[in-house]
Amino acid sequence: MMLILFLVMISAYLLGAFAALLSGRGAVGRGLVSAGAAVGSAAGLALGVLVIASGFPLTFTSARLLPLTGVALRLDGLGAFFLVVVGLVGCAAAIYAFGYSAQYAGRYSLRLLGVMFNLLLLALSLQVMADNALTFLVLWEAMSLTAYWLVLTEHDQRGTVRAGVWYLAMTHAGFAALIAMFLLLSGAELTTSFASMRAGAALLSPGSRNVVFLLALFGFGAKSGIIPLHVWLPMAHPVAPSHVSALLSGVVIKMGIYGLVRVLLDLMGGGPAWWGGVVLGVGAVSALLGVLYALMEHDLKRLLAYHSVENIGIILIGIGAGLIFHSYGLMTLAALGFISGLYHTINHASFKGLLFLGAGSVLHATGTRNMEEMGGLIKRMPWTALFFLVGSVAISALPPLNGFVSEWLVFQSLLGGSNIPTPEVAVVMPIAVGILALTSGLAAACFVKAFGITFLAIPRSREAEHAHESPPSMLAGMALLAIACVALGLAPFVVVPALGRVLAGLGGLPDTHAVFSLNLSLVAPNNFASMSPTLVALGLLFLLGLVPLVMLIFRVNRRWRVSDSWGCGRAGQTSRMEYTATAFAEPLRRVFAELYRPTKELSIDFHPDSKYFVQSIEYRSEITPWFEKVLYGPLLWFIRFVASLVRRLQSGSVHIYLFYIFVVLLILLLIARWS
Amino acid sequence: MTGYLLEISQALMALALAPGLVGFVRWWKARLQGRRGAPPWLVYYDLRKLFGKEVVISKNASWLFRFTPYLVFSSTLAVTLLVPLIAAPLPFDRVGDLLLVVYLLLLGTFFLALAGLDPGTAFGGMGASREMTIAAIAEPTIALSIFGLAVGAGSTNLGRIVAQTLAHPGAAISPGHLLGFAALFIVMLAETGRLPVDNPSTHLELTMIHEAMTLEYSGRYLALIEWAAALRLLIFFSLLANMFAPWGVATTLTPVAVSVAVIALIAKLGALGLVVALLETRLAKLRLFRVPELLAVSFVLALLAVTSSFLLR
Amino acid sequence: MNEHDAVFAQLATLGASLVLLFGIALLWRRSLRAYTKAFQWQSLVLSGMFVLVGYFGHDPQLYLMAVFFFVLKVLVIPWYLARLQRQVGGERESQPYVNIATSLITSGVLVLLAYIITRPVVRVSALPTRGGLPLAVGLIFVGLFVTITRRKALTQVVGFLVLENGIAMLAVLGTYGIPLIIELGVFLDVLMGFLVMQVFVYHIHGTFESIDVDQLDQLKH
Amino acid sequence: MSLFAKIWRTPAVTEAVGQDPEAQVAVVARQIGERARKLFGRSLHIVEVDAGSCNGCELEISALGNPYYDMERFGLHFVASPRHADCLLVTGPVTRNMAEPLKRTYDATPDPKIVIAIGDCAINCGVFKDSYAVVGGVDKVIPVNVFVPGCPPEPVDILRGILSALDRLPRK
Repeated sequence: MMLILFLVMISAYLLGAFAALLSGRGAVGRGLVSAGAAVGSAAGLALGVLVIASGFPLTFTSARLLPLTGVALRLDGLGAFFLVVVGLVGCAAAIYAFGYSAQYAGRYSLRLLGVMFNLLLLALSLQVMADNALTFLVLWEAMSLTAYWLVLTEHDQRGTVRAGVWYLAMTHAGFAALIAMFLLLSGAELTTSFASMRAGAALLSPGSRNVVFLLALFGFGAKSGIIPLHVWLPMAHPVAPSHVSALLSGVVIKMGIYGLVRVLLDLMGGGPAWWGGVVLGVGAVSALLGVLYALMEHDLKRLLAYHSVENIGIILIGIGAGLIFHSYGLMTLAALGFISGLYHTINHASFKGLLFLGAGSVLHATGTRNMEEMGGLIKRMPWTALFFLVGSVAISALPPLNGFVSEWLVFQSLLGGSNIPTPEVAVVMPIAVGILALTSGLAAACFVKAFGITFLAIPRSREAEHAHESPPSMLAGMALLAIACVALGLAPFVVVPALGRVLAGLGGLPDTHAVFSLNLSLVAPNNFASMSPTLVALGLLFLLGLVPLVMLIFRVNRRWRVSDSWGCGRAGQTSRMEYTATAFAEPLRRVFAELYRPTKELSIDFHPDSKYFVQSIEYRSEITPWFEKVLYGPLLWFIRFVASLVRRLQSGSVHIYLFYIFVVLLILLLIARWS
Repeated sequence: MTGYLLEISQALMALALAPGLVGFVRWWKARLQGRRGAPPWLVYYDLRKLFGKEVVISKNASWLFRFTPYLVFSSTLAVTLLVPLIAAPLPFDRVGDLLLVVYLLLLGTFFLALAGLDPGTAFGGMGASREMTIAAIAEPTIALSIFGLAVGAGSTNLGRIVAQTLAHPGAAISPGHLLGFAALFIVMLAETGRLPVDNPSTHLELTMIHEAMTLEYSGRYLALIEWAAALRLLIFFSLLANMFAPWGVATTLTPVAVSVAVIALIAKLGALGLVVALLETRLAKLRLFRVPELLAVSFVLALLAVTSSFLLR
Repeated sequence: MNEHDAVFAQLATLGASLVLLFGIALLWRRSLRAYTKAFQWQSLVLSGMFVLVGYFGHDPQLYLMAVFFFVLKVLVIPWYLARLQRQVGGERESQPYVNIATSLITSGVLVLLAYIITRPVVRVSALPTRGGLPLAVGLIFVGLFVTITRRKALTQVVGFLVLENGIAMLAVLGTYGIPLIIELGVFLDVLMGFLVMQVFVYHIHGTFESIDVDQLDQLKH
Repeated sequence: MSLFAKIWRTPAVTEAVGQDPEAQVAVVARQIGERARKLFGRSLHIVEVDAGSCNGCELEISALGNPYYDMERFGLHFVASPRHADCLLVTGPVTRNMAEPLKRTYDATPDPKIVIAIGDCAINCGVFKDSYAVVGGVDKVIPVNVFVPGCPPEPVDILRGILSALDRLPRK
């Protein structure tokens, strides 16, 4: 059964890619591409669920497909969980793509888009199964490159190429770190299979274990966009086609999380407490700064991209807490930490995928990503608005949807910090609690802005006024993820034990799938707390029905009348009187001015005859992107400097190049002789 | 069974008491200003009148605007089912903990802020923006206070916290406890829109925070929102009272214990109401951009509360 | 630990927290008057702490210390400060180097650091008052922080005084008061230091018509 | 602290209802209390519209809220938005610029509602009569329930006006 699903998955993706090659254009072509991706993802989803449910891993090896070590695939619980994530978002994105990519016909290469989309999904699906270092790295590169081509789809738009270059540079810097990491892990015998690494990692010296940790954090962190390695993310994700953005933000960056958990917990079997501390710290900083920068963003898709940084941060807070507990041998709490991180991973995949698809629909309808030109879309695109609202509530961690459940778990794992014997370490936890709470509050503020400015009130531009609802396929894609958001929120008592089973055995974690849940509700370890989103949702629904009923019984006045908005009696309301996104975020910009360091520029043109009459006022205010300035400025300068030195080696003469090769060969042979 | 009955009657009692509490604070303020003031029960008349009036809706507003009052009211009412007002532990204690309470209230705020943006007026947007700013900045303090309470009690479930403090009365005067109380008190002022953060009796739109979002509401919708706001005040008061000074809360469901609990609750609400009225007489409203500083004070208090209960074990 | 010590420990920690709170309250306020007021209250609570430790630690000398302390820090110095203020005018600490919210959070972190730094001492100490030690160290940090980040000469003086209060609290909680004669010497030192600073404030004010110490860099030219 | 000491020393200065039967305020006030209860459940929320007045009437209206008159004790309360209001207090001659806002305010107020025109100007434009800048009395623009004459009317008169408006309102 599993093998069939596995083969269906692979062949569907390949067929989809093949169909795209043959006929990219036309409804049939698009249909085949989407169908391939959708069937493949659905098969992947089913396969993942099956593996988690049965607990039996799926293995597949072929020595011939890849030189040196051969391809080794093994789908265990952890991989299966990530396969579910891939399948969920991939399926929704594929369905959505059918409608969405229609607009590309004739403008951009649908052929390339279709091929790369299917290949990316294939690479992602296989990535989580890789069972030796070489397979892992090859798939990692395949994933990075296909994603790069997808980012470049709208290559003639401003910023796309630049974003692509940034993405490629960062992801390869990370890739280099990963190669070094695997080299270290493989030890003297250069074994590459994960099983032998698992055995060998314990024998490594603490120093090289620490180096492995730092390399893993850098390599996987660059992929998931942790701060300060995040700069490429808000550039690359928004410029890609929206269904691809959903995939990039929802799934691709999660591969970094997968890698971290796989390497740190599974292969290395945990580490000293400071590893966890560093991961937690990086997570906390990413979460807070991510949401703070998102607040200042008025490009809907860039806003969502910054929220990806934030949510990766939240995931890392959970995982960092798990690592800390793990180092103290508090295994149940450690499991709770990892569970909260992984739960947030799938939650973020579903709601961020949903939000990016929603943003895509808005972009599709209005042709702009600038929130200041939107407004009033809730009347023109009711379904999109509803789905986007679901996503907004979920990402703001409001009950009873899924975001709340996983944040609750993260909170609970941090609260478990009181069990840590050394208070110097434990004191990290309350600070993380504070930061996490601030993050979730700010996220709520940000999504009031995102939803309120985009969908509510009066349209701010002609485009928004003439917006139209998206075609059914796009709505179906969003609906799928919206249902996932609700379901994941209402059924934590299914998900959490499943995650407990997924994690069981990794790095010595016990099987905790019985610990955390009690019929319909969630329980933190040691019976620390319990909560039931299911009952809360039922209660809310019940009250929502009861209140109007009671009002009916008591014969409340039910008359209503539509009138102008009350604006102190002024004559007409235009969209220019509305609050803008900038205005909405202004109080927070002032509060956090020390961080944003906003620049202000005010120029007033006076009437030539009298300076009492103003002809025009221009006000410009920007926040200083000091990561780019302080961190990457010097780095870029250094790279340019080195590059200019290297350029001297280039002469254009074939003889010289052959000479270089000869010298290098000689040196290598000499080194090999004495080592 | 009695537990569930008690649960429902507790929610009904909260519903019944909440407008009176608001009226009570107003009455005290009037007295302190040398006025006779409206009787505390005027708020009930207000609500009844509002339920009898027609609703005028902005032509720009969407279904969200009409859905929000019900959601705000329901989510707040749901919280009253979770908070131990008169007895602990309640049968619903396992359904939700303190974190859920906080986030349910945030859910109401979230939708109210959206509804403020919906009619497209500048004031509504302003109110939404300010409310969300303050709500966001108040979150860390709340979370840290919860952390302090939870570490002390070994649980974030409200019933357990109450039971723990009842069992160890000495803990109630520990610095951690008192600092946590002070921190949560400041946050309570911010979250329920009292002075010095927001002036509940202002008529000037530019100084409004909470009310600016509800300027467009009328009739029964307004009644629901005002009632929910009153409930919110009652919830925060009783959280403060019962988390930090839980004496009087019934631990057994005998009629005597329950009636003592009701009386104790009313007394505590009255005392806190008086304190708030005194504060509102004494304090001027802070400039909006000094509010974060006030909340930073509360954050530091909460941080000290946690560290002192955490590092001095 | 017996009942007696338990009450003592609870009260000592409570008192120390209050003293620290007044130190932190300083950071929130802007007007010089509020600074003086907060310092006065802090000193009042601190002299109460002297009495408390004297009573529970059975050291009658500390009562005397409390009286000295009260006279000097609750009556004399605040009165002097108030006079100074009248003379130099009611300037406000409107633009400290670090803004108020950040100062507050920094002070919270400083206290946290104090907890971590004093942890080894607290762990081995058997004193009932050990709970207050980190708070005293924290208060010293906060005092220093005030001195570093505030612009006005007068607020810096208050910062210095707060720092001195922190040292006094550390002494009384850590050792139940050092010998009387040393303590008196310290008091005298503080008074001298204060008077010297006062002279400085006069001069700064006389020279620049302001007590903003930012202006001091003009002396270079 | 000194503030509270002062508060403690000062008794409530509001004229008590019933203590001094001659006091007009008290009589009117009690009647308002009764009528308002019938119609609006004893709470009457007022929004004030200045349609172009000289602010004389505003002074008298704001006197209603001071500790002496303390209209809040009868359930009369000023609100910020006409959406919350039951009653419009309109002052001044309606200027051309304010005619439209006044209409909008009336429209924005949910039913049942009453309109009270305060002051001579609101009745027939007073000294501004026949000015090019005014449209006319308030009833030229929106239906008025009660006029309160006076330039400006005393607070008690205004209270009485509110009372008779409550009287005249058609029953539902």
